[in-house]
Amino acid sequence: MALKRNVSLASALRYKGQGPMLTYILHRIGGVGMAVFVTVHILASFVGGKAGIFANSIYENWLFQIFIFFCVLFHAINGLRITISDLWPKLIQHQREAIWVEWAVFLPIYGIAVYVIIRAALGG
Amino acid sequence: MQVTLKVFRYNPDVDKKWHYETYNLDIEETERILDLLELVKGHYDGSLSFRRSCAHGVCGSDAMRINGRNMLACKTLVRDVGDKIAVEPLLGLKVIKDLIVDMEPFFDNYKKVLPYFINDSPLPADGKERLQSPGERARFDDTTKCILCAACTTSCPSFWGSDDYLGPAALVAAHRFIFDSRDEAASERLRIISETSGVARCHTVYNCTMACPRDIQITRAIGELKMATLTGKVD
Amino acid sequence: MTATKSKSLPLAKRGLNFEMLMWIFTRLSALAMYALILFAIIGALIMGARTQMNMADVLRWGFMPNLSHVQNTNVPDIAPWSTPFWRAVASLLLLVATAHGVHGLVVICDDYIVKPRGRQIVRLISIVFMIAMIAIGLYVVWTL
Amino acid sequence: MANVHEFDVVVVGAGGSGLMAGLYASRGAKTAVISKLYPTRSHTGAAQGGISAAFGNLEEDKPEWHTYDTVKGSDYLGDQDAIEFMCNEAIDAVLELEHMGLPFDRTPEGRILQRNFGGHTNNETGKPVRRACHAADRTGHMILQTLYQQCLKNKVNFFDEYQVLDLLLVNGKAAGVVAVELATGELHTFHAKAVIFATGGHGRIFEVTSNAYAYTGDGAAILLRRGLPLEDMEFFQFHPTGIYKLGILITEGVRGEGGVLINGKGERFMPKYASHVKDLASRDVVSRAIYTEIREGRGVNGQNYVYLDSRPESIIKYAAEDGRTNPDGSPYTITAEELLKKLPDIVDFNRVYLGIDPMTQMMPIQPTAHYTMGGIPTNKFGEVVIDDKNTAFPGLYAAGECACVSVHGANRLGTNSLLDLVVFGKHAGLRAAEYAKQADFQKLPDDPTAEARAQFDGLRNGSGKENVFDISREMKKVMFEDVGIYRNEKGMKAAIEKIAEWKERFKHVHIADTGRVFNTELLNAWELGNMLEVADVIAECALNRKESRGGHSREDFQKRDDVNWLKHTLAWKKNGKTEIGYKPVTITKYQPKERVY
Ligand SMILES: Cc1cc2nc3c(=O)[nH]c(=O)nc-3n(C[C@H](O)[C@H](O)[C@H](O)COP(=O)(O)OP(=O)(O)OC[C@H]3O[C@@H](n4cnc5c(N)ncnc54)[C@H](O)[C@@H]3O)c2cc1C
Ligand code: HEM
Ligand code: SF4
Ligand code: F3S
Ligand code: FES
Repeated sequence: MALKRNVSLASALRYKGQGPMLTYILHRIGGVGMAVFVTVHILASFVGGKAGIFANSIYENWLFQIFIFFCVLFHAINGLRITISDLWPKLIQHQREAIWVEWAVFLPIYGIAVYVIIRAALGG
Repeated sequence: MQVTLKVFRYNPDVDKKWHYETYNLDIEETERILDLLELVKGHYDGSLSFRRSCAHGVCGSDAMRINGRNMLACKTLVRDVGDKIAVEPLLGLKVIKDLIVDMEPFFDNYKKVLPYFINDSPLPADGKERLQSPGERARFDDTTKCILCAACTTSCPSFWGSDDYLGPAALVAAHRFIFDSRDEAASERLRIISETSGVARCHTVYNCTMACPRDIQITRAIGELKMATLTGKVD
Repeated sequence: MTATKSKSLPLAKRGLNFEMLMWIFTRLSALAMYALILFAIIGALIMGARTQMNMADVLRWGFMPNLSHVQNTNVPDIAPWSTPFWRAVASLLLLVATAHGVHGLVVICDDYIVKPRGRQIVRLISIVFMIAMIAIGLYVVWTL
Repeated sequence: MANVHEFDVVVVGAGGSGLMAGLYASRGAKTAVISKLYPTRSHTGAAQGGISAAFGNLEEDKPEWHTYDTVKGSDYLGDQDAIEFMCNEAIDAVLELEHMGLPFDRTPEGRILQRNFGGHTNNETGKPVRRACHAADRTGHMILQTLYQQCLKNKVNFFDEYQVLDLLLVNGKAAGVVAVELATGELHTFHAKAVIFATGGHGRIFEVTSNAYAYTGDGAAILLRRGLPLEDMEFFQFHPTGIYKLGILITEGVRGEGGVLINGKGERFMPKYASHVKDLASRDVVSRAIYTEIREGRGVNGQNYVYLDSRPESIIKYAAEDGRTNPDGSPYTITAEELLKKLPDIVDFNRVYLGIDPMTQMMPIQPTAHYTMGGIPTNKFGEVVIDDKNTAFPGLYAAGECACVSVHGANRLGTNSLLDLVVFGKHAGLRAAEYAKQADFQKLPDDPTAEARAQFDGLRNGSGKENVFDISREMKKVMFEDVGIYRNEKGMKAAIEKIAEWKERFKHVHIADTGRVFNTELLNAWELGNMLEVADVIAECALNRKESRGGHSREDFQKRDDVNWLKHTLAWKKNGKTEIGYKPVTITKYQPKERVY
């Protein structure tokens, strides 16, 4: 009897892929995160009332803001990288550099945003 | 030099569950991981099983996870990985015994992309070779190097998800023929690889490219295939 | 030896299918979203957001140029923000983003759900879901 | 009976020769190809340099020259009818590969590109000629892949990872084979009208070798056990350029592109040994030259290796010295970039295994056990022959490295093996299918797997004191030293005694693994048994041949002796003893003469 082929989440995450594997995971988290957020947001605006207020209180939570801003920003920047290299496959040979650039763009923006959010949270 | 070698063990004839076995070995840093496995098999436990043949990275038998990454045991030296070495079977294929996995789904996927030269037109009048310029030959050189070791496919998260994804190795084979100026079945292959199980399932994770012991630019090849399915340009 | 001739297969022969159309749609919609968001942000800045809104508010508007996203700001006159033009831009963004996002979820499901039947169900659910979201979204955009 | 399969033709081995045979046999008969490795893992994939055919795409060349070079390369031991046949078929054979899609490198005109290789010359000028068709330094890989792909296209039946253990002979005819399915450990009987052996060589009996772990001489040993003879087993080729200690091959193509051998004193030494073609002399000559240098103390740092220099500036320097030119007559030059394109894998091997860059550093090399010239005697149609009159054994065929046609005689020229696979693989396949059409199935013995099972049981039931790994290591060492490049009576006698001793110890090996699934320990032990069998025959035949010829060089009989030894050796195993007989060499056009390069 052979062992099943199933790859557990733990062993999948233990695989030592490099930069691009990490960005792929984060991109996926970001995409799903946004999809869920957008859905809830639209529904909340639609329903209004108590549910709407409850939903809004979630958005205003600073932890949630840090998370959703991560989703949006990372997904957008990484999505742009993917789009560019997909439309011009020749650029794929520069993927290492592309990942560096991506982080170089993402980190400062995200860092400032987190700082602002936390400051607002502490201040408010 | 002293190394510890941790090996994934599973013998279906006696074990219910898999486990790790650790061996302390005294070896040279220029030895291959394959040499260590041979040493363990020879002197510590003869039942340790793994595939190997050529011992220099050209037959594709011994792809496995070494310190968490797919590599060929015969093309990885101790000095490349350090003195703590963990060896595990490939992910996403059934483990039959120890480091041996069931390769059938891998080869089945390979066979799906019509991985053979197709040209039913008459041969050149002189009966000689079909002409091909060095440039045309170079176009698909990279993907002719594949030794079907499965290091790429089993490093791909999409394949881990489900083995109906053709996987990078099969796509590499498709690339090798689609971009061969002499081949005439590019359209059939493009149709096959644009199914749900095909190129659309590649999320440019690059694990394949980084695992490939033949240094094939797999992600790039898949990228070219994606564009070819859309534009129909195959040169 | 003659120079390499360029080779292109006609559409009918290679049978371009839904999967790859959606693949390219995902990329193009990504670019479109960038364009729309940028457009909305520039619009906001022209409409005077520089002095009356903070960065977060501008971004919020950018990601969805919808009236509700400016209501809590210091903009004195919200009329220019709720013209049919901006409602149309918002609708476009909504359409593109929902299609992109829902298809993205389908792609993720495809990675784990393999049986043709399962995939059919996923597609069915997502189409229903997408239509519902678009309908609700449009209602919100045009009535608020 | 469980696990009995019926096929008209069964091919054992899925390397270049087995696949070619399978492809052709399956066109006329129901065929199965059985292999202990996945077909694409076969050692044909390791072949680097090229496959020869006298196309003359770059300069004048003709099949007659190819024939003569091969005869001369074989040190006149090759059968000239077969050699002529092969060299004439070469052009069509290589074209057929091209038509199957094999991606050869190309000339600017779009034709197949060719390069120089040792021993291949223009017979009029004596200069090296570009005859080796190649795809970078991966020619064998491309051949193996292409043939496997064509087999898939033609829906050939494969039994992958089935190891053949025994050959069934009934009423003096082939009746099938017995194989173990590695994944389950079950024995299967393949009932067949015709059986083709294409199991490759047995270089793993030597310590330093370019050969795969799978090269354990299974085919040869199985036939030997069944009472059939082997031919010319004393002739084993040592390739001059293997990576020091590891034995990994550095193709002759490196020298074909202009690389030269350098000894510990920094001198190029090949001109001393082969004044015409120098570094491109045939392999036995070059290997002996390297060993002579080493023995006379001119190895690098007093060690037993020398350098292969492929740095572009050296290549250009020595090419100018030799007056080497491009086809258009201009002086020969090469850049690092071009070299990298032509020899990418060689560069890679050096980087991975030695950590050096052959564009700026010299490669440490040493001769490495490489190719089995001898083997299962066949005629040029791949039919196994069993005596000095070339009587064919009905239904039994062999092709590729395990066979001895003999086109390679006492020494094989580089690139001729791949050619051998394609040409004789094809004919063996055709013949077998033809035979199967008119032949009947032989009735299987009552218990066809008995013999194979007995061998396994024997291994499992010994006293369990001995270690397979140790015996095998000792064998490799002794064989490499005493039955290697240089041989003498004393060394070989000692080796034979040791082999007998190991065989005794082998009866008591320890098999820890009691399982059925992928019991690689048991199979490795079984393979060691084959290697011991083959090593024994090699040593006996080598001791018996009292002359030096091609790959067989004796210190105590340094001259070639055409009067007494211009004949093939045949060796049988009878009651555990090696019996030796002879077979005449077929000589048609070329009378033996002294061999100078
Ligand atoms: C490193 C290297 C480089 C070379 N370069 C060149 C070159 O440039 N030019 C050239 O002409 N020649 C070259 N050669 C020689 C040539 O490649 C080989 O002689 C040739 O490939 C042998 O092919 P084959 O078909 O006989 O055997 P292989 O390709 O080795 O196939 C043997 C097959 O038999 C199967 N098998 C073995 N035993 C069993 C069993 N018991 N049961 C079932 N199956 C079994 C194996 O699985 C395998 O499929 C080179 C050889 C080496 C080692
Ligand atoms: C500027 C904005 C955006 C860009 C540039 C962008 C880009 C991309 C790209 C290129 C992909 C394909 C990834 C792949 O195939 O591997 C993708 C996937 C996805 N996107 Fe977006 N996207 C954007 C906005 C959104 C929004 C607003 C949502 C949610 C509603 C979303 C949800 C998703 C989802 C769920 C996926 C699938 C993730 C996966 O396959 O791993 N995206 N995005
Ligand atoms: S593409 Fe590379 S990693 Fe994948 S099977 Fe081929 S050689 Fe192995
Ligand atoms: S790892 Fe997988 S997702 Fe694509 S880039 Fe490689 S096939
Ligand atoms: S043993 Fe052949 S690739 Fe490692």
